Amino acid sequence: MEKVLLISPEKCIGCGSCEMACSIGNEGEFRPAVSRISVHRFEGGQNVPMACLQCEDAACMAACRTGALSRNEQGVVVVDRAKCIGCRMCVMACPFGNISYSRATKSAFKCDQCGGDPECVKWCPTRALEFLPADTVNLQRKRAFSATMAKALEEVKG
Amino acid sequence: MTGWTGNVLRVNLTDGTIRKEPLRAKDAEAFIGARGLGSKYWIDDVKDLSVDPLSPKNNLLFATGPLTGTLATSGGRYEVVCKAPLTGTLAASNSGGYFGPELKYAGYDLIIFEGKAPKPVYLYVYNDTVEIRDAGALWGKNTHETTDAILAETDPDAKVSCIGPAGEKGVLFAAIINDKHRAAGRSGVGAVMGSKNLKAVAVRGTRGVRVADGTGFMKAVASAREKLAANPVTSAGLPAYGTNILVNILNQAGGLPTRNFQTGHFEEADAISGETLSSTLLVTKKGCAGCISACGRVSRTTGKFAGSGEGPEYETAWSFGADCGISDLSAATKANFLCNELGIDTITMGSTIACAMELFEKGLLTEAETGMDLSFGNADSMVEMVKKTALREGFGDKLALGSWRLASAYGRPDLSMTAKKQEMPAYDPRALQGMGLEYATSNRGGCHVRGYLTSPEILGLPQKLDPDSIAEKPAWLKAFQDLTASFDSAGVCLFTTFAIGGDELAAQLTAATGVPYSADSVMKTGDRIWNLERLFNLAVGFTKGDDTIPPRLLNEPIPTGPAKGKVSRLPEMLPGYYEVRGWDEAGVPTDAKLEELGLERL
Amino acid sequence: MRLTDPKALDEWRARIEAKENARASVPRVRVCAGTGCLANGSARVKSAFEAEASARGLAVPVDFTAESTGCHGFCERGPLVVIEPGEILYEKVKPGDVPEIFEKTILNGEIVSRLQYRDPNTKKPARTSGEIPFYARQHRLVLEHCGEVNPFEIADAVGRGAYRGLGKALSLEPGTIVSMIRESGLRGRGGGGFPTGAKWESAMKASGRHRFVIANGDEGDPGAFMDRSLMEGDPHSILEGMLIGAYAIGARKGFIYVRAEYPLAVKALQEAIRQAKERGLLGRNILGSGFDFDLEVCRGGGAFVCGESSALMASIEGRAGEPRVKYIRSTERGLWNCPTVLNNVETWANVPRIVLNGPGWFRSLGTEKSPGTKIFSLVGKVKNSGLVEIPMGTTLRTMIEDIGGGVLKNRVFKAVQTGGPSGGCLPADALDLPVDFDRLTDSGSMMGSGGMIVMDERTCMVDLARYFIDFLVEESCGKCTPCREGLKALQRILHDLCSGKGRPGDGTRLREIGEALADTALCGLGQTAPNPVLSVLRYFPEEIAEHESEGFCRAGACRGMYWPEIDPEKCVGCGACAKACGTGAIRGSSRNPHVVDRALCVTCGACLEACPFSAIRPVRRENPA
Amino acid sequence: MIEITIDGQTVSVEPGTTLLKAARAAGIEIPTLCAHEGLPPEGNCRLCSVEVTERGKTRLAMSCMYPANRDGLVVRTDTDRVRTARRFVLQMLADRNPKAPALRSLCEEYGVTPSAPEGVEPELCIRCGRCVRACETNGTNALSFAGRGWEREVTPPFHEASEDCIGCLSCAEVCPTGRITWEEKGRKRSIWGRAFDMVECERCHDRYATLEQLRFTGTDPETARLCPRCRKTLQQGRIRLGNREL
Repeated sequence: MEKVLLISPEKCIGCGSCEMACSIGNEGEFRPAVSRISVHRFEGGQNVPMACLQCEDAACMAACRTGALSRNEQGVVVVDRAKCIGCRMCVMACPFGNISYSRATKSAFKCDQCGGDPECVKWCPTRALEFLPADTVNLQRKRAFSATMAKALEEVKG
Repeated sequence: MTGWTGNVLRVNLTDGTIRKEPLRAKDAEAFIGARGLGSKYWIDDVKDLSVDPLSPKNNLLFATGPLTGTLATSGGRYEVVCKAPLTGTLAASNSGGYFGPELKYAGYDLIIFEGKAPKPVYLYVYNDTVEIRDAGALWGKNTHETTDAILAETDPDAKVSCIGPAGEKGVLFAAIINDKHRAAGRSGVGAVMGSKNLKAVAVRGTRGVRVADGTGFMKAVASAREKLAANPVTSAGLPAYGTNILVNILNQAGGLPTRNFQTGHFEEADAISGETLSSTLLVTKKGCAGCISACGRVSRTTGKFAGSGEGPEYETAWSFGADCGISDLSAATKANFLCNELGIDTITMGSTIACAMELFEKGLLTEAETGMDLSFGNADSMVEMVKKTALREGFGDKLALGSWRLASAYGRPDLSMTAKKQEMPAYDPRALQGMGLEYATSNRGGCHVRGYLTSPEILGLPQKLDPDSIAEKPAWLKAFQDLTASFDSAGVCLFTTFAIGGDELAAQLTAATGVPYSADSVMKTGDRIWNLERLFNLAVGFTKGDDTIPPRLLNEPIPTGPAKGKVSRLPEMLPGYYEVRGWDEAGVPTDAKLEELGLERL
Repeated sequence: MRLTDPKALDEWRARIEAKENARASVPRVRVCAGTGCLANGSARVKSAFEAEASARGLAVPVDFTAESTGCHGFCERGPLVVIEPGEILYEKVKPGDVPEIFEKTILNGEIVSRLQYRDPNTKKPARTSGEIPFYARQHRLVLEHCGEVNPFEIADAVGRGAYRGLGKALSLEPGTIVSMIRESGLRGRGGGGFPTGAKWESAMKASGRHRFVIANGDEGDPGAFMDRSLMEGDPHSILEGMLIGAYAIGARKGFIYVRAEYPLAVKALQEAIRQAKERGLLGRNILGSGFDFDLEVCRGGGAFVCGESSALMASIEGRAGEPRVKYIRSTERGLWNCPTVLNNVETWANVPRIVLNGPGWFRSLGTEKSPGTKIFSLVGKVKNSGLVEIPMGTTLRTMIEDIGGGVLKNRVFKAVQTGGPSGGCLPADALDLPVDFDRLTDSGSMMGSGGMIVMDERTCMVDLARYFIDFLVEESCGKCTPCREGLKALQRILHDLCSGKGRPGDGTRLREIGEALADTALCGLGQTAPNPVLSVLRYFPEEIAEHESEGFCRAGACRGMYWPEIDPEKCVGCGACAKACGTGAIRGSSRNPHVVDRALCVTCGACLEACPFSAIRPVRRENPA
Repeated sequence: MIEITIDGQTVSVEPGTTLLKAARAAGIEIPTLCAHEGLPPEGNCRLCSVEVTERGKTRLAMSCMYPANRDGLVVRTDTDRVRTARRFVLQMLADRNPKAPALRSLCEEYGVTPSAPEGVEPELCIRCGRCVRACETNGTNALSFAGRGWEREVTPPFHEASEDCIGCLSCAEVCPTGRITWEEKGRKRSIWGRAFDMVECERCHDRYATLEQLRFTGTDPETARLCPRCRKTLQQGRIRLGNREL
């Protein structure tokens, strides 16, 4: 069964283990700046981890003209580095800032759920990040999370 | 280099020059980083150890360890190193949050500040871009305002370490506050920063920290994390109640110093306990970088002490609570918030107020002098006094020099609960014999994080020791002191030692740096760091006579509570301690010891 | 009047023929208006005829059709004028000759003998073109009507049989037509020699929403004008061929891609298309058959490379006229990725004749593997130059010596360059080579589009290779590395060789670069571009060697690489050389052998060119420049 | 799927797969310069040649474009002919671009030494056209080749600052030799002779894109106020609010 990455901000303690695990897994060094997931620590102790939502109507994918972005069998939007030409249109397009570009590797990069075994989830000490089967309950949770965000975005745009 | 970034940033504030230099690899291996390596650099750079701490000649180092910024167990720490104005010892004040890792991500192990800026400045580091910027408009602002202003001026994702008004005004126990709520608190490092006209250091780093053996490192971390997750303190106690879980525990042991150490039992202890905090003021818990325990407390107070921020830790709840005879947790928490905002050390602050209160109650101080009623238990005065001290207003100006100087001024230095002029924290040496030895021998004076024997004496970790026994304490203390020195120097949190030891640290260090560390070499490295600090103290004139604690603790038995009737038996333990340390009877390291550690006398 | 069925076409043709027959005895003047003749002043000649007629107020029905009639092909001798009846041919006609021609030939049927062509060897005059060896040894099949038919008048063409092939084709199954072409053995006249039938078959079978036919008229070889003559002289034969091809493969749209420098061809084709549409020979439901076909003329991109098929298609598509790598044939994915048949205009012009006369008839001409005829443009150091159409298999010797009348000034034949700038040079040994696709390719040259340049001993083969490489460097589109950089590398070496800066190993380097270039270049242009160099290396290695290590040019063409030496035995002291010399380096008294003063000689070669007795020859210098 | 043979190894591929892809999938490295997986192949550098035997005929083909579409195709990537061809191509490119880093290691591998022909100015452009194709692929079409043959060069139309350029830097990113340079100074980004105003993030003041880039991508003005990093932070802030309601 497909799995979904679920984020529960209320459980997050802001330790950034996810960022470090992600960056060493993907880039071979501890480097939150290129982590595909990032935690923002708000005043008042609220911490929010965020990674790509794998949007159904992915703006990044729509913006890509070289086929460097595609959706894999798990429904995850993945980057084919060799196909990226550095136009950064995907980066401009994502309303959530969830895809970035690296000048060093000359490629866009984003969360690909580590090919089905996300490092961030493995190292999260509080289960603020979970990777669970896409059953009804979990899909609902995932949708609720995405809907919260989409709603917030719409409200701002008015 | 891996683990280490291999770069040192040297900033001369006097002439504004900024140099990037390679890290001395040999010293890094021998002293690891942060506290150890920072001290080594300070000594080698400054040379004249007798330097006035508040003079431009005192260097100020922001030092990370090789594990800082990695996924290593609670690897979010850094250390501020300088000569301490409060004690005259070397200060190495440890802090968590996210500043230390950010410094590593910017590509530096150490920032060394030399000299004094002609006018207020702050340093902005963005990877290779390093700028000394004007801080004229920031001078006088508290740490929160300063942080916000700098983030607006630089990068919203930068991390800021700064001083508040206390540091600017030379409060001898001014702290350096990073991430608004995390303090390199003790020994007055903030005053040194202020003396340099250095308001803040803001860092944004987008680089990475590499490790020598990624797979091995992750394995080492995983196995250490398993131990942390299995340990009741690190996996349950600290997350649930923070360090303040200790209030009731110490109180039950009769070791909760109350009303300036007049007794070891506080009747209203539960009111200021972690349990109470959790059920009342606590908003949420928070972890520093790489931490799984999240002992950080985010709290909110209401009413006349309304405020929000982080804390209080156990020591803070104690210093503003039991030690001042105050049972109002909101007041203690508010005092904590103020300390963070104004940039002062909560332990020394609370303890100095407690000292003043005793002087007041003993009639040595009058209300005319203090401007307020300083009786034990007066929460309003206590909170007010925090503000006045930080701003050096009125009587606060006298408190700003710490309790030893205050009490001495009134002819009663014995009422200052300090060791080497630094206030001892929340563990009564009469109830915890090991802690007494620890305070007396701590290289930076009264301190609980230089070998935390509370762990075996009270928590039974790694094994239960009788707090009242003395025989095994010197050896235990040496081991704890050495281990702590290595943990501090590696850039990981001391609290992880509740669950892990030299093996786990060595495994993480080895995989990170590629330098083969073992449990033994980690302990030996700690020993080396400890002796280096000791050599400094001896060189600047500290003697055996300074390895002591206030006479009250040696002579006055605890009048009430579970530890009633006990005194500290420090004199009985000290010779044994010198012996296990490999020091002579005067507390001076022997030649053989120095040779073993590869150290030279200073 | 729209022709609604093949029968109507036949009836129309019958009416035209009847009319033509009726006035067969009426005097008529045809003035050649091919580019060569126009350049020689044929327009003024035409005007002179018109003026003369009007001055004479000829009420006698003298039907002037001195309108443009396309090229006769014998351009060397223009302006050419043919007087009917009798097909009397006059050459080099000037406006001043017109009154005399009127007086004698048109009104009295007499011959103006001074305007007649005379065989340069026998001095025998020729009355009609058929009597001129230049024409006699030719077999004019495709050029049949060029110079006879008025390209701007469809009726003229129909009267001479145009669209008869189409009429027949429309009665056949498309597959039958493809089979006929395949059986005929027709091969691509553009130079590739690819079997046309196979191409058609492939396109017919390929799947695609649309199919296209294209005529390549982007003739770019310097000195070549076969395609132009055809387009200008008999456009309907091309239209008809394309119509048949389109019907056979199922195309409804075709393009004729014409070189930008051929405005007259464009005009002729556009007019032909307009008239054909008017008559229902193009457009919807052609001759009532239900077959729709439209044609469009595209003007070329102005680059040599646009003649390359993929570049040509790119150009039609509106993109830069650069070749594309094609590992899938354009018959499957060509223009806009649709199945496309692209043939040279000459190939298309063969089609109606094959359909009409059958493949067997076509096979009776030419050789087994290369049936039919081929048009060449014979130029260079040859007495008769011009367009030549011969059956495949005719030897080079026949072409050069019989049709061409031999080498100018009776000098020694040295080489013939075939196939355009990227063709190859063949030496005297190869003169008996029967000209067909495969034999030329085997010998290191190629058919190309039919250029043929004759060279004598005064031609330096290294310099010649340099000349062609210079041209190709200019014309390379630069898209692929080998052609862009490799040609330049060849050019550098050749320039050095021709200026006395040759170094040992240059020949080897030329070969290595040339071979690698041929193997790696992207398009046909690049792949064949080293041919001039490689064929010189193959047939004239000694000239390369002399340039490379002796600094000697035996042809006396490369400056500073020889001394002109006057053979006292041969020198008659005529002074022609001294007269030609611009620096006064040749001295000598009348009727005595002259000598060259080397201190003054700049080796311009003028003396070598000027000596009528071949008494001056280039000799080695001790210290080459 | 069809089966072809590459260097003796049987490889199973989708029909139409280029030989380059098929070889790479089989772990056989073929050097390329103009090929970029995100761009349509053009086969113009001619470096990736291989020997292909099909229906008994062997020829040199560019692996970046040659489709494997017939069972039994035999491909050899390391024959003398192939190496000669690659050496030739490298020699030609290196003679003109002796300092191009992308060529240096290849030249070493193939034993090619730039011969520095007289009168040839060292350059950094190998005319691979990646930049032009990138610009075309983006739909900006601000770059093209001008000039023929040896004179061929990459330039905006008429050698003037192009109105169509959006300053996205794709051309520079795909350039294998570092020929295409650009700079950012203050509020301006300059490339190909055109200076662009940078849009500044309202939150962090990072100059993260050109106005033209945002316009071209049709980025919502509300979204464009913030750089991607700050967009994320803002979004995280919104979740935080949403979370409180939960």
